Amino acid sequence: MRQNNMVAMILAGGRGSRLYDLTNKVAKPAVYFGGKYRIIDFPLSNCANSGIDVVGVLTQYESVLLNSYVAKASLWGLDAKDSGIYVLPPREKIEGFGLYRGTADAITQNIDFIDYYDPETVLILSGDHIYKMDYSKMLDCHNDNKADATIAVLEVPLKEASRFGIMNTDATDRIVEFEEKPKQPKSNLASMGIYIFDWKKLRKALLDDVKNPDSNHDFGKDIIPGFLNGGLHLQAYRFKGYWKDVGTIDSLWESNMDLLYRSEELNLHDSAWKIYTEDVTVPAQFIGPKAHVSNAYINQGCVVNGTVKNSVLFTGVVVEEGAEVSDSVLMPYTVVKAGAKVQRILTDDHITIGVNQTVGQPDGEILLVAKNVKGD
Amino acid sequence: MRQNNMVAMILAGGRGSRLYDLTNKVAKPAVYFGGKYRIIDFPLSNCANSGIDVVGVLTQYESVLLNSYVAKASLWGLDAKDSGIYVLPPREKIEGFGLYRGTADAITQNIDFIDYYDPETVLILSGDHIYKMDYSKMLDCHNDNKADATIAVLEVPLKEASRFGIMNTDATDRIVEFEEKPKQPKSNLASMGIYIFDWKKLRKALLDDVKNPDSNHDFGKDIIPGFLNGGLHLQAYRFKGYWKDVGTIDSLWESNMDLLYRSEELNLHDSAWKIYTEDVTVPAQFIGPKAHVSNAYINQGCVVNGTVKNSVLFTGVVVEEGAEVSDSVLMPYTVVKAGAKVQRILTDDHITIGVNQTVGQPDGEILLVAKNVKGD
Amino acid sequence: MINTLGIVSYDDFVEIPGLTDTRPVPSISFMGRYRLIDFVLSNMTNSGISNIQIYLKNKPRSVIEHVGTGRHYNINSKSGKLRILTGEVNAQAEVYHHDVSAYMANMQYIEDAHQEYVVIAPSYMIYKFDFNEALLAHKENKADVTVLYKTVDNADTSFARIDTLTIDKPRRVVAIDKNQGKFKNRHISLSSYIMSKEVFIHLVYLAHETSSLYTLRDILKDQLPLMNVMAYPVKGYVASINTMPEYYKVSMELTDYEMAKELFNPQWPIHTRTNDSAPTQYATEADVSGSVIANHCQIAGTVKHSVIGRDVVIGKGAVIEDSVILANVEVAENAVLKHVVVDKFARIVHKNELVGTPDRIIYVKRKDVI
Amino acid sequence: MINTLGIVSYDDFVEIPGLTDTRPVPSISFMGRYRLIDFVLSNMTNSGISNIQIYLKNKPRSVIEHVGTGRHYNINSKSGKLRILTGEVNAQAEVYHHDVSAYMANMQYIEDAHQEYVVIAPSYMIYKFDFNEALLAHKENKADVTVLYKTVDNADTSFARIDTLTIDKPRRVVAIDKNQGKFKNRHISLSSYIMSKEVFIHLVYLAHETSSLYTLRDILKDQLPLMNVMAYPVKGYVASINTMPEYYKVSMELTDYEMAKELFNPQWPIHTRTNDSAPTQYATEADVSGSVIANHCQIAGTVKHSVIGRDVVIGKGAVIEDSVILANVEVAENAVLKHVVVDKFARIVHKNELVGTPDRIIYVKRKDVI
Repeated sequence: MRQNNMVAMILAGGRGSRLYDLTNKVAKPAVYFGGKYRIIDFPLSNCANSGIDVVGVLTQYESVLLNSYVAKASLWGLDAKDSGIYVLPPREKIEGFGLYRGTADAITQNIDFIDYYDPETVLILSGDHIYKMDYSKMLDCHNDNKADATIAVLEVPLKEASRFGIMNTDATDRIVEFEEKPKQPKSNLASMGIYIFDWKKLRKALLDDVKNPDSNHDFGKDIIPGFLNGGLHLQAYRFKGYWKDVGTIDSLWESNMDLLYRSEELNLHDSAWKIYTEDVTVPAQFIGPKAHVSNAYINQGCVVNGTVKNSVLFTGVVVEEGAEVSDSVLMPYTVVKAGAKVQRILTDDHITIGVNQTVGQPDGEILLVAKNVKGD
Repeated sequence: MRQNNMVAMILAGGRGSRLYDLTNKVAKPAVYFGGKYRIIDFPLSNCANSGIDVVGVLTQYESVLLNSYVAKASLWGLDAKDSGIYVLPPREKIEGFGLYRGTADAITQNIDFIDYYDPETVLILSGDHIYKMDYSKMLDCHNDNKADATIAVLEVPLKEASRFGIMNTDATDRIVEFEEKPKQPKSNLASMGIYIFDWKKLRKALLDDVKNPDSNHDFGKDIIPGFLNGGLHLQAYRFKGYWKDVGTIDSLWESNMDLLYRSEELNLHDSAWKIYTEDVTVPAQFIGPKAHVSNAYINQGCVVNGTVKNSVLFTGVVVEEGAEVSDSVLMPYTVVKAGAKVQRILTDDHITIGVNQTVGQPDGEILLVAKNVKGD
Repeated sequence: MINTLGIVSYDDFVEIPGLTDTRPVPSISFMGRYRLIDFVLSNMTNSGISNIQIYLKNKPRSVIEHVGTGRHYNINSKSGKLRILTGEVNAQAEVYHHDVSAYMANMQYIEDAHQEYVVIAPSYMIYKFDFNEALLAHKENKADVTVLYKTVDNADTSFARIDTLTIDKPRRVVAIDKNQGKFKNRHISLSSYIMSKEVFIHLVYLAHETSSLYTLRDILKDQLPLMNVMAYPVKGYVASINTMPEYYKVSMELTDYEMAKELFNPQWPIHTRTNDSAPTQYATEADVSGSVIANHCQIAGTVKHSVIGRDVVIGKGAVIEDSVILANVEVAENAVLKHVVVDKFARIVHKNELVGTPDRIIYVKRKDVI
Repeated sequence: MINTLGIVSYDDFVEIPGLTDTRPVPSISFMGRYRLIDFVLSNMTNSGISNIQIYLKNKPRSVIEHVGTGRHYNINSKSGKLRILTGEVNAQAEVYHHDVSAYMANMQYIEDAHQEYVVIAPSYMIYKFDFNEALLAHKENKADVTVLYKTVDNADTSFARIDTLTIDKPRRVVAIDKNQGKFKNRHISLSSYIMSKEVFIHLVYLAHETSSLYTLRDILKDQLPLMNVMAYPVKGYVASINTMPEYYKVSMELTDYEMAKELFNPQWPIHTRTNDSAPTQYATEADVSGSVIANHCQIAGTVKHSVIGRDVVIGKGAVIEDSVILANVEVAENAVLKHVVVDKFARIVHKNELVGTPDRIIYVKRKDVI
């Protein structure tokens, strides 16, 4: 017996090439965030906290680590009897083998999976956004409006609206028009890429779409406009709160810094809406006798005996005596050796900054450190 | 901390086309067996009972059901903190995308996965054999002999030996020669397709093999002969007990019948070596007031009010009043309506045999019933 | 219904000599593969309740192992919670151990729950029910307390000592009394209550202050004139497993598939812990009818109108009729058992005949060798 | 080592007024994120033991929730087993509740275990050790019992009332006595024993027959002249958490990373249950040094040479020195705490200064508001 009759599908196929070396070995949703998390922990924890039991994760690019990670359903409590996280890469069928050709195609190729659970509604999510959201409230909105599809929207500054897919709505927040990156935006309601669909209606639309040779097989470009043209009821669901797409090194750094400077917006200390992740078997953090720590976000397993300010330290980071870390994001098991100074950098995991080295600049772009820096 | 330093890799990519309609929707390892199990429950339960913690399952063909099934690691207790069952389909990498080209290639494409666990040895298994085996004893044999690879072998009747890969051994059971389906077999030790490899040695062999344009990328054809030619130590491990490859409808039917006629060999009632599987939420079996049941293997959730003999009934099978079932294997939720008579059949799941119908023959080949049979 | 805390109440009221000697009531085996607690827990989780507290007096081992973290009842272990709570452990007289004293001892965990409503239900009442239905009525009625009930016509022979309700129009409860078996037609209370957490805590404190012997039921009875206590009817099969005759009778009547279907509905699954048992093997000599048989048995004898638990071995020529055999029992060849309840791990190997009567059931103790 | 049953023994010997008022010894918080039982359980599962029994006297809730099914200690829930067992519940005098009476009450579960050997170890002894090592020696020595020990030079100030061993060559135990703190150099018994299951059961029955007050340690002491009881030395850090001064002192000394490294070795992970807590946030005004800090804290004050548990909030201007703060504590702005142990959920909001001395630690009770 499921708590609600909705299956979630997370699109986690992104190559994330603007994250450079961080995504050489892992898909973007598996990139680290916030001292101990991976980006995909956010939609998965939101699902768990919203009472969703069945989650499909659509992966494509180099996904062994991502697949292995999300397969540990118990991390999000999604291992109860009728619950589960199911990794859905492209697969060989009698009719042959094909990669996912677009966001909609990824769902089309897994219609059999969704049919198996026979849900009333399907929730489509992206695997690379940072936010906390109760999808059960969005579902209430969907049901109360008897909508065919509901799209979560965020109010953005009007001047930035042309960077987004913009929803134009009537007085009841029913969507009357959708414009992808409009030059002259008529509204400031940006699509967050979070959709609830009536499954029967979506299923039909997907089967039509797959036959259309001109389609990009994309939700934003094809399915949503198709629903609108077909006169179906699309509802906007207004979300208020922190939401970020961490697609670049700068935005990844910035969103980590938001934990220090905008912690009232992205509050990870709220016990009523925890973000779950893999717990690493390490002791609590040791802040040594020579340490100076201020304005920092530090995870268990760290050993700090130097100076840390305005920085986020992930699991197992070591800052040796006399080292200085400022305005930086140090991914798991980064070691800053004695006397080294780092500023405005973001490291890959398991990076060592050698003794007495200075890395980073007081301003300009954030430096991604993906290779060890030799010391004196 | 793992109980032993061995990772298991189960080759579960088989299309199993000789099982016809049974594998239209599921890969062969997910085919049902023995009243409540699926074939792959056997190697997975063997792993759990042998103290193996990490299992990779290499899937290829139409595997959404198989992937979803084995992802529920808790079914085999393999959901402890450092344990896991990891589904490993072919994946897109920077260098492109390719299906598994052979049993060895499937491992080669997942060298990164195995390296992550840094095991001393790797256990290679097949996902479609029925047997109970303690791999920890095979590992003891491997270690005691300081072998580079150990192959489990079964003594087969010499006249049948030419159907198998045959190991010729010396007095210490060290393998001196391997012959694939020899016309004149020199020994009756057949390979069971179960290998323990020193990981470092296998890793090197795989990397050499992938560069060899003439290779079939197959363990039996390429890797094992390569080890022998290279002078490495290959040990035979003699297994005694029930072992069956259920590749055809006849052999699948026969191995189910073995539960009735050879239950001392394939004893599923041994509490010291349980086979774990998904438990379906159904009540115990109801044997009605008009029922006659003899020489049968019946699972929970069945409702029997007719005559059942010499048959295996899977979860949720219904045999109505006056119906007769003999010498048959009825997969989950098969319904034999009132007055129907079935003999020597094997059904797909969710098949209904209509009122008063007669299906099957007293001799000849076993009939696979994969479509409903309409009743009077 | 996620805004509701589930409480599986103390079963101090139940006494089944034998069965409850070695286990708490929630752990009693039932219909081959279940334990009594499976029914109340499934009702709760199927209704969407994901925060559940189970109150136990003693011997928690079997309940801890059976319910685990609740994952087989579909409780999300991160956003939900299944707690096993025991009463005070001070060596007081038995009479002071009751539901209210257990709630008082664990009041912090009740107060900490962030749910607005509470469902309190015992494990010895067997029924299937969506609590959302009654919660909706509870809100619409602006009730202080809603009590589930079933109107029956066999109160003279069943439901001994269970509460009966006297119900006024429109379904207001005006009296609560023990069923003395004098009348056929009665509104049987399922001892299952819905109320706001606030009212629940109020009643617990009130009971505690009134007398150290007062139970929730006692204070509720007192409060009937003062509070709006409403009754809500439950449809379908209802049974109470509070005496050995009831246990036996209910087991026997549920061997009838037509009756059992009311309780075992695929749309409302009764969850339980798996034992990873194999299917049951029937030998060529087996003759089985009118029975419910759990998995992992090996049956070579005759079984008629009986309930057979998991991993029971019945030898050739043995005859079992009108009996309830719990798990892991061995019945030797040619033994004859009629009107018998055999507890777990017992072995009937020496004595050939154990024949009771419908009114005088023979009980064989756990691990006994007879 | 899979042929060994692990037994986490009764901790009736430990008394830490305050900390043990509301929880059993295995549940005592330690070094920010652990509970004491994590160490013995990790030693067992890291050694490959997958069948473990935990014996508890009372208040099982916190242990049930902390250890769960054992999956976070790497126990396979199908082929392994983690059991929580309690002693007799009859309202007898406290003095009859001890390890042997608990083993007697659960003898069937000990006998049913199919392992050949038993490791018995308490949760209040903190060390890291591969039991395989001692089992190998046990077999080679053809010992009846092997006792783990550590030779220390601070027995005058630490390990109060813990057993000491007198060891003959070659490491045969010839006497067991309580440490009275008279001498510096002593062989401290870790109260951790290895023996065959057969010997264990024999000793339990023997103790039970000798006196209803006899513990396993008592019967072992009696049997020294009759049995081959061998000692096996444990290397590395060893501590005993059996009094409040020991609890405080050990917590303080483990804030030194060089010392803690002996205990927290990545090759021998200490497993625990996660609380899904966020990283700790240090405000701009924070000044922290020489301390161990758990996750999910919000620190705006000064913390020196202290252990801070999970989800502790320390206001601006507050100063915490030489103190142990357990989880979920709130310390208001400008409060000053020195030489204090603050139990969970306490709130220091009204009183500005709580200053003890190294010899007179102030203890603040669970949920106290000061």
